[in-house]
Amino acid sequence: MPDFDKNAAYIWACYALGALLILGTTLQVILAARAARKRLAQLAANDTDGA
Amino acid sequence: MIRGERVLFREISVAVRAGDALLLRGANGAGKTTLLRVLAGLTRPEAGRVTRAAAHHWVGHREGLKPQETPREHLKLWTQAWGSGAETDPVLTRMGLTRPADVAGRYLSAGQRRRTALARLLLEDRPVWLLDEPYTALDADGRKLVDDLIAAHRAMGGAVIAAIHGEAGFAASGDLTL
Amino acid sequence: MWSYFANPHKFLRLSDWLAPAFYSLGAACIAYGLWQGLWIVPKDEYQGGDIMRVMFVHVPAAWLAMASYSALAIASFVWFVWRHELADIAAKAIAPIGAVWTAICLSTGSIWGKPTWGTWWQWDDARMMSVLFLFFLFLGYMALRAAMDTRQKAARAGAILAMVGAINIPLIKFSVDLFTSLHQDASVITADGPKMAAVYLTPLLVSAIGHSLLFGGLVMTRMRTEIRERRIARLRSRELEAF
Amino acid sequence: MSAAPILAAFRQSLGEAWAGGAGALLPLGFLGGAAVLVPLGIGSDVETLKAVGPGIIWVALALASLVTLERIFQSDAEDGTLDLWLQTGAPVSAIAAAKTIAHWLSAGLPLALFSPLLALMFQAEASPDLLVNAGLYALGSLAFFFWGGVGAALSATVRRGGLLISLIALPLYVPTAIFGALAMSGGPGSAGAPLFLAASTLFACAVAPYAMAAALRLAAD
Repeated sequence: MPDFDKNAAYIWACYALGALLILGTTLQVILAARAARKRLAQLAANDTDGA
Repeated sequence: MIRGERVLFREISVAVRAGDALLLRGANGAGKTTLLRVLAGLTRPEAGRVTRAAAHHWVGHREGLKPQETPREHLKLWTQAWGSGAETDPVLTRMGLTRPADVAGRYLSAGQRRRTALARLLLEDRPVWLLDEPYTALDADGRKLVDDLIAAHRAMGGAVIAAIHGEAGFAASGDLTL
Repeated sequence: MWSYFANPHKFLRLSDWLAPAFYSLGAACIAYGLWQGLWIVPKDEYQGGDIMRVMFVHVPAAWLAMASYSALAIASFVWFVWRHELADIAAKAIAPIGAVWTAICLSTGSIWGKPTWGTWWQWDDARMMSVLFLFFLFLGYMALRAAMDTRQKAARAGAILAMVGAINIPLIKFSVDLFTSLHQDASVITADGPKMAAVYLTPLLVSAIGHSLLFGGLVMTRMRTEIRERRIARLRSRELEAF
Repeated sequence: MSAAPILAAFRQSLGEAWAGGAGALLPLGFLGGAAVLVPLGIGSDVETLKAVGPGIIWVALALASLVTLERIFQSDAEDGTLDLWLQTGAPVSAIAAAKTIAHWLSAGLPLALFSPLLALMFQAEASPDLLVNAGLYALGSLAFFFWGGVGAALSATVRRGGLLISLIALPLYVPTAIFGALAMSGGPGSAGAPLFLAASTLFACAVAPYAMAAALRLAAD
């Protein structure tokens, strides 16, 4: 771990916050993408059953 | 025409000539109102276009009467807005609105509000009338009045396109079922 | 050219490999920027010591906050003029992601401000103020879209608002600059511009590229999701009509 | 094309704004009420009140515009009047502008004219400057009404659209608020501020009607 001067807490807070927001967003986006893909696949399967 | 994800209708062509009365028919939600709004230029069709050779009157299912407006004020306002210079008193008499002429819209009955909206048809002579459920809330007298207005309008060479759910009191020259 | 990109199928095929590429390249760039920023780069005594290391998150976020609103405005304009559905899908996908980076910019700026200015919020800093109003524009855009009952209406209302916002941004920026210039020249964050030493500039640029790539990847994934959501909605309504 | 539909829309909106007999009294009461709360909240120190007074009046004007604008296009969309205005053949932007100006005349302008009295309550010295300030308030509030009108037109079909209008309009109010407050500060740089205020109001008058027109067509669609 690098050693910072008196403002270490602020620096880590910034990086932690940035990481948290970016990773959280990425996670949400990927989960939503997966859910949509699954639902579409399901619907498409039902569709061909009915046809 | 697409509403939300629903395709209401495609490839419809509507044309009316002088003296015609076209009835739009169809179940609730079939798109009668939407088609009328497309014809009036209020709703933009997804594809296609409307060619209007003549001016039109619009009476939708919402009357366009403000709660604080009296029938007399309403007719005055639209005479002014359209620059038609029509006299409002004869129109009020014709529509049976003499008594409530100075009563604010919020105190009028639904039928009186509808009569006020229909009264706009007489303020200016326009060849095409677009009517969305003109009989709504009207008593037998009122329905007769609508039929008379339409008959007179057609006799003078006007055309009517109306969405009517039940029986129409006039002989239509054409039906369009959606 | 537009009609090529406006085709959702082509977009799906293109983004199928492009989005993962953006993710991996972006992650690599951000990792390099982090490593340089936290371990390698020497601290700058003129910039308040180690605290200036915050710039490797803050500055890319600020750049993306502005770039994402521009992208939103351009997508809205393209949709408004040519009505390509994909442009609307892009606008819808950009807004929340742009808002996230704007929030990162605001919060890191605020944390940077505490040790340098002694306050969490500096009303006299034009950049912070402008970014704050940008954030509000994003929020308004998303709230308006959410309030509309069909996707066509959401698209039209959103496009109108995004364009109104875009033509107002120069005026907002100018007024905020005027407001702050009269109080004091408080901008400690002078980390921009080529006057910076190359030791800082290179990692900063790499970080900014990394954030942009990640942003691009996320937008593409969200667009793919939205395309699928719209297909789902279409299939659902077709099923409903079959009843 | 004639100006008749535009004049009629203006007249109808004036009537609507004054309906119920309250007219300008309602927003005036709102402005007074909001402003009077401030000294209760921050104390009655003369110097403090003198410093915040002009700003409080700007905030009250912005709030008053948002409160009055909530219904101007929404009621038209609900009762079908909007459909009629869209079919008059007159430019929709002109009709939207006429309606906005009518509401400004019955809510914004009276507030601005009333502002010297409030300024006195906020310990300002009685001087002709207060009248100049009233003019600046009038000018700035016109921009508030136009930008607020864009928000109102966009949320015309949204239930509980009032909150949405505020969120949409807030960033658009920024230049007016800054130039307006600056023009009254008397500090450095305040000399050019009235011109900037006028320019930003002009910009609002030029741009907002087109956005309102597009939004109103959407509301009727």
